[in-house]
Amino acid sequence: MTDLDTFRQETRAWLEENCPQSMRSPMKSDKDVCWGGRNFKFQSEDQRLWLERMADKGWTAPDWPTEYGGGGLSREQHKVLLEEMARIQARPPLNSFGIWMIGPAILKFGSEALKQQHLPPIVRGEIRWCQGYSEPGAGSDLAGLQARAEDKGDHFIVNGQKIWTSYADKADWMFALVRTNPDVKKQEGISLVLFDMETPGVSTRPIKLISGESPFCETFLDDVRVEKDQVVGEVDKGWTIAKYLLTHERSMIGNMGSTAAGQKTLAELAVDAVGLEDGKLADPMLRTEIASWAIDSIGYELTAERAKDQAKSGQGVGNVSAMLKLAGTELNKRRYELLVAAYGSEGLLWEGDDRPAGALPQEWLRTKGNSIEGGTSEVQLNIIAKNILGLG
Amino acid sequence: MTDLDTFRQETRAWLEENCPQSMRSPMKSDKDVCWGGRNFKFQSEDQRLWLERMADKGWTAPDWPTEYGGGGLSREQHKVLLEEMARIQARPPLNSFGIWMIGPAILKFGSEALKQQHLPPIVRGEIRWCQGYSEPGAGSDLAGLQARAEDKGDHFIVNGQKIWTSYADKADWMFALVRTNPDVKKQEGISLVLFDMETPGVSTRPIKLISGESPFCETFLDDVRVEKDQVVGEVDKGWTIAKYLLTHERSMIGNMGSTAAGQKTLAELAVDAVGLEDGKLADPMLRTEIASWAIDSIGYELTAERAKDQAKSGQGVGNVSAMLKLAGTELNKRRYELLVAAYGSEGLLWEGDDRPAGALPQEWLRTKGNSIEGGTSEVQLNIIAKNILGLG
Amino acid sequence: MQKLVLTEEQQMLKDAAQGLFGEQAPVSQLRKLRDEKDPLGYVPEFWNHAVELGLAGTLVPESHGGSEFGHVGMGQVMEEGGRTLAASPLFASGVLGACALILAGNDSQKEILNGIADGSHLTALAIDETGRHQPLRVATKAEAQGDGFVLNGSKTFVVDGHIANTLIVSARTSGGERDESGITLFLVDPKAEGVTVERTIFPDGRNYAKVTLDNVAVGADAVLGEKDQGSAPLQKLLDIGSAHLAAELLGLSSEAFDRTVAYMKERKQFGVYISSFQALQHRAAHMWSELEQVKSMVLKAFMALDAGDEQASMLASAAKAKASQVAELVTNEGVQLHGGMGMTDEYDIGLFMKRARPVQLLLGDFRYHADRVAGLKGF
Amino acid sequence: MQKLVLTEEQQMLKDAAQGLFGEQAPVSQLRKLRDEKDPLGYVPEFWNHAVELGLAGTLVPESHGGSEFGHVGMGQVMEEGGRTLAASPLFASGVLGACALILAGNDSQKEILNGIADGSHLTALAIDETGRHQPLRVATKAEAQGDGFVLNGSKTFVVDGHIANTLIVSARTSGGERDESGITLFLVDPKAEGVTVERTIFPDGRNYAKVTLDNVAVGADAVLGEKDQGSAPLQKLLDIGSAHLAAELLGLSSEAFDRTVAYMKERKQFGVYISSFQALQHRAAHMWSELEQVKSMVLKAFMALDAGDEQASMLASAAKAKASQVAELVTNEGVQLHGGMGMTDEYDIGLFMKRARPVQLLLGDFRYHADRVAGLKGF
Repeated sequence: MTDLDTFRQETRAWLEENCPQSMRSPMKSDKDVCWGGRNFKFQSEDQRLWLERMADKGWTAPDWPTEYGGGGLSREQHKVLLEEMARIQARPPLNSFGIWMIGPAILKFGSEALKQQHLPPIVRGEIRWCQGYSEPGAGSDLAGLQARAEDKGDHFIVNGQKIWTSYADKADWMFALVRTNPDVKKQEGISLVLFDMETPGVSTRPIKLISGESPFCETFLDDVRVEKDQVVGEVDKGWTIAKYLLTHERSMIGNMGSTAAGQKTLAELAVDAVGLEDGKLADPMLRTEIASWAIDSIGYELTAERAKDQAKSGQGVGNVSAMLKLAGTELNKRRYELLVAAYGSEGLLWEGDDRPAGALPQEWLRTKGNSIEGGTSEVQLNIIAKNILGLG
Repeated sequence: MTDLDTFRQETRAWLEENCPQSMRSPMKSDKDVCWGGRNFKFQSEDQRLWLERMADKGWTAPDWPTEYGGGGLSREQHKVLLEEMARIQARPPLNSFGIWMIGPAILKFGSEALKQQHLPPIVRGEIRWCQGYSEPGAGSDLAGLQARAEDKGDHFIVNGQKIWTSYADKADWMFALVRTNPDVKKQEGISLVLFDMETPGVSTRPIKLISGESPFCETFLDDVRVEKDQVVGEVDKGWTIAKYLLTHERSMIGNMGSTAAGQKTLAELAVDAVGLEDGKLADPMLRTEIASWAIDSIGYELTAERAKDQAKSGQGVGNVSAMLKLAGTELNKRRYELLVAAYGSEGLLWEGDDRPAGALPQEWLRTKGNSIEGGTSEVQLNIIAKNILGLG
Repeated sequence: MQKLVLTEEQQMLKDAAQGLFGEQAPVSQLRKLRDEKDPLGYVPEFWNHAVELGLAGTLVPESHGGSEFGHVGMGQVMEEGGRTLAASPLFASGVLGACALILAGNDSQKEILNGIADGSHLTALAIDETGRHQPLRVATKAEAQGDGFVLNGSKTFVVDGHIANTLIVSARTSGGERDESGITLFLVDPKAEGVTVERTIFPDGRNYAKVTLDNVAVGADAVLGEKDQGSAPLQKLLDIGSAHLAAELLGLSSEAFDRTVAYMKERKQFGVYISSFQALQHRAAHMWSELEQVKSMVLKAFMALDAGDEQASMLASAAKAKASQVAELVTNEGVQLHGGMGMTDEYDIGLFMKRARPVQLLLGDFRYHADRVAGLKGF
Repeated sequence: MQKLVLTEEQQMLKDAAQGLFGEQAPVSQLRKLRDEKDPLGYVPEFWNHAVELGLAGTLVPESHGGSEFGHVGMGQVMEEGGRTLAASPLFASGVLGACALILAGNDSQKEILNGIADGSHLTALAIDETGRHQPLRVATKAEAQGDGFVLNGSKTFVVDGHIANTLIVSARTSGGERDESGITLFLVDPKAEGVTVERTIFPDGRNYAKVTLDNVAVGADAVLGEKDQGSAPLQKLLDIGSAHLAAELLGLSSEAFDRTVAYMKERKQFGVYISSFQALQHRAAHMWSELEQVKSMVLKAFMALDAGDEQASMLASAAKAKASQVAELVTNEGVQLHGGMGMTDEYDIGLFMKRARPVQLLLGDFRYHADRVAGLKGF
């Protein structure tokens, strides 16, 4: 028996013993998600237990080093863990921008002190993070950001405004891009800083979206004190880290092109809504469009897979995250337009518990942001044209 | 009876008497077109007679003033003439870039002497003209043309190269844009000049197209002498006339979006090729695309009609020729792609007399030029964005 | 052939409508109705102004108090209403109700037209039974009982159903579920026993209802037109409705486009106005070109309807198809080109998208009408 | 699951093929064959080189002189051949002929594989009878006569038909014109009495033939596979063929795209390189993105075919559909972005468009395969 087989056996046994039964089914709604943080209200004791047990093993961040509370797993072991969790339909113990975004950045660019300070609470789900990148005046032109950090010796005083901060009203700490030097080329005077949302001068206001939901906030920074030891990497060199994080974010959003396991495919939903005639979707025009979508969707999923496989094989395909973000989000938008077409007016019912298509109208509207957030489709096309094709 | 009714009666009677029977059927191929000119070989005595009789009445250019050989007809009379000709399926007596292009420009911008010299031979089909605009280095950037006209006192000496001159190898005279002043803004040093193709130093070379045909030529101008009295309008002011002519040309090419009277529609041809099942085109996917095309085609034809009606009503819609050129040519390209799809391999047969789709492969390839000649689709989009929408 | 331009009178009506909607029913009015979940779903003061201007009776014969001004005229009103997303009973009563009665009503039924023209009587057309428009798919049954009928079934997506004084209901008096013949139109009082009207909420904040008919007894005089022969007038009515919805889509698309172009000229990125980006310019130019096609098609459809042209059905379907397609394009591009701002409820651009989809779906989307155009053209 | 990357051996074969096509069969070779109306339609010296390199036997079992290297490997060769528009019997014999015999041949018939592998025996698949690919639409009849059959009918769009030593013909031995069962595959000697093979000229300058069968007598040993049961192996063969044509389309599209991008970087207009125009940049970026999807789909289809995956048919159809769609996009954009130069025969870019359409149509275009994907996915 190989080491990996042993690891699988042990993991299976541990999960069997430690994953509460109620955590072994797909999440039913956003409410079932565990985000952790100071003010988080657990839905159930099981949810709390499951987080605690996984965090104790470092398996909320399975591939982080054990010295910072992570699981210290190899790539292969990590895969085994995910497979074994999927086997029993175990829910993710923790959703966290700390684990997805700022953690990896601190690991790669942060000082030892920052790692010691921030990584363990992230792993344990004690501190919930939010991202302060975009500003009202700087959307696609992220490097044009204006939030100003004035050097006051041992600290900065930050003034400015951030927008599109996911759940800023619920987060404990923010990682934010600020301008520490206004006198150089715009990319060269940016720093990535960390601060507690309870710092005086930080306030947030939720933004209501066209879908009616408010997952994002505006955040106002008025004379906010940020200690100098809370700069990730070097002062003025934050743009490199920002680009690293953006690529990361792109891949996450780009994943939207995929139909998640267990989710019904567009075609299946359309068959539910429209029905079959002689084995074919009853509306031939809609069938044409859905077939075309299905083909593109196969292409997208295989390309995402190929990109991963190529990266693993060391055959770098370069800047593919831009392409996957572009293709995935456009595909997701088409998917929802086609769903609206398939369900017709029944798919537009805005309220009510027994809607045939559930929250489709809200979801449909939400997808419109996919090609804007994390770099617009236009920005991705620019990146492909310039960085990959050398057009300019 | 109104004057117009009288005119109609007289016209009908005259046509009845003077239009040879063999000229009263649709043209079967390009060979039936009468282009006139010094070296033109009439297909038949009827063809010659028909041109001569129409030219005698000035009806080859019905709305030109009689003093230059034109018909002197009012807009309403002109329409009646066309209707009466259509009634008996009379063929156009003359196809002529002289009548379509340079004639109107001379009428609008030329000196009295130029009108006297050039318009009557155009009306009579004695002189065939070609257009010298584009150059190998200046495609969309027409104003960037390099053909140089050096001032030699009473004449210019022209050196340069023209491309995409339709039938230059068969034409008698050329109207060409040349640079008379290289030291000013590029649009301000251009003149429109006329010269005989038999002038020493003029030579032509047909360009073979992807369709295998050669309707265009390259024209080489080596020390070609052009008299100063052969400048249309003022020296260095040719760009205004060029723009006038381009708008004119755009409208002509844009017309391609229409299905000519008597021509089978795309849908009818597709039904011929693919067949019906339960009254619907047998391939539902193709049917979807053809329905979409048919709808766009209705939109295009109605928009062309509306633009004309608005112009007549004095409700100018401005720069619509760019939009019609864009929409019409893109529609024509789609039409031919769909025809190829409908006929399948039988539609790609390159040679032979009994091809089910005739010269479809050549026609299909020829349409690819529609969105390039007379200003590319990209140029039309630029024009709409800048001139109509004020984007810049 | 009639020229594809507005007459002076039509242009005057368009200008008047533009003034009315701009002043009395701006986009902020719809927003308020939506936010407050206004039970009526429109502002009576505005409706009174519209009625005073004669808009409700634009299609109603002069003998019944209307101006009989024709579809081209009414279409201008619909288009201008689309520009401000104005909520009112104009379409349900002034277009569908008026034309249903004109097409199929007997003299006594036509008395309702007077109420439509003076704004006091509201109607609603209850035909769809599933989420997708299929006017021949009628499962609602009307069984003979005595001199009259008993109706059973349910209808959905009934525009202004919950405020209507009269429901116009399609029901099957014979034939199978998708047969063309056997459909009969009925005038039903929503207050009659067995009728339930439930308002449903849609993304556009406008009025649609579910109507349930549970053993609803109606008299013989409730039949609108001939028994079993309702399909023909209904189809004509749907042609008319489709053309007017196309006009509304044209108006809302044009406004969404204008706002987007204006935004491009004021929004800076990378130190320049985004209107200077050629890729965006070309997309805007394409949209403008598409809108021009819609404009021509909508106008022609109305002229054909007014002239009783045999091509009217085909032209109405073509106009609705194209208007739907272009509305989807323009509202999607509108949000995208507004960037993050486009995603906020604060900006109006999203409201145009949320209005566009229901109108696209109402009386058949692009696919429905493209299929119909193909059918009418014999392929 | 197998990784979506080439093995070292597959990459080596790809590199070797690239070298061979680049040196021995550049685009100028196809141009020459076309201009001279070469009766053979390919250059024997080049074919000999390809055979020496083992390309003809890539799919042939080792026992018959091939390398049995699989579809992924052969697909790399097809893709590289697409880049230079190389004309050769590789597809008709090395792919279709070889796989038809492997799938359905008896031991004696499989002897032909040796000739395929050593390049001496050429085959052609004669199945289509109309301009559009409908493999079940078989009107050609094979009637029993003695021990054998008599064939009557005609076939069109037969790749390399006029140079084949053996024709593989589908004919109906029972059932109606579109029935799935009742189709039988036959090996027919083109020199047999009653067989007429007429070469037809296509825009791509490649070899297609019309084949007429007029009372052609064949023996029982001419049946390839089981009588009446030809559909199943034929469909498998068509899956394989479709995947390889998708690879060729990928190659030609990639090359057309590369040439277009290169042209954008060298062509100046308005004093700047046209590569600086954002509208063109975005179109190029979109095409690149589309080509990446095609690349993944083609590779996956081959892997599925090699693995005998049950999804192989669906993946092959999806790949052919997408590759066809993208080839149409890229070749059209290629000509457009070359401007007037793109319209001249002198420039190569037009040749890619002229090759693309026949390959798109061959064994079914986008519509055919999109319909099939939908069918296989149950909608």
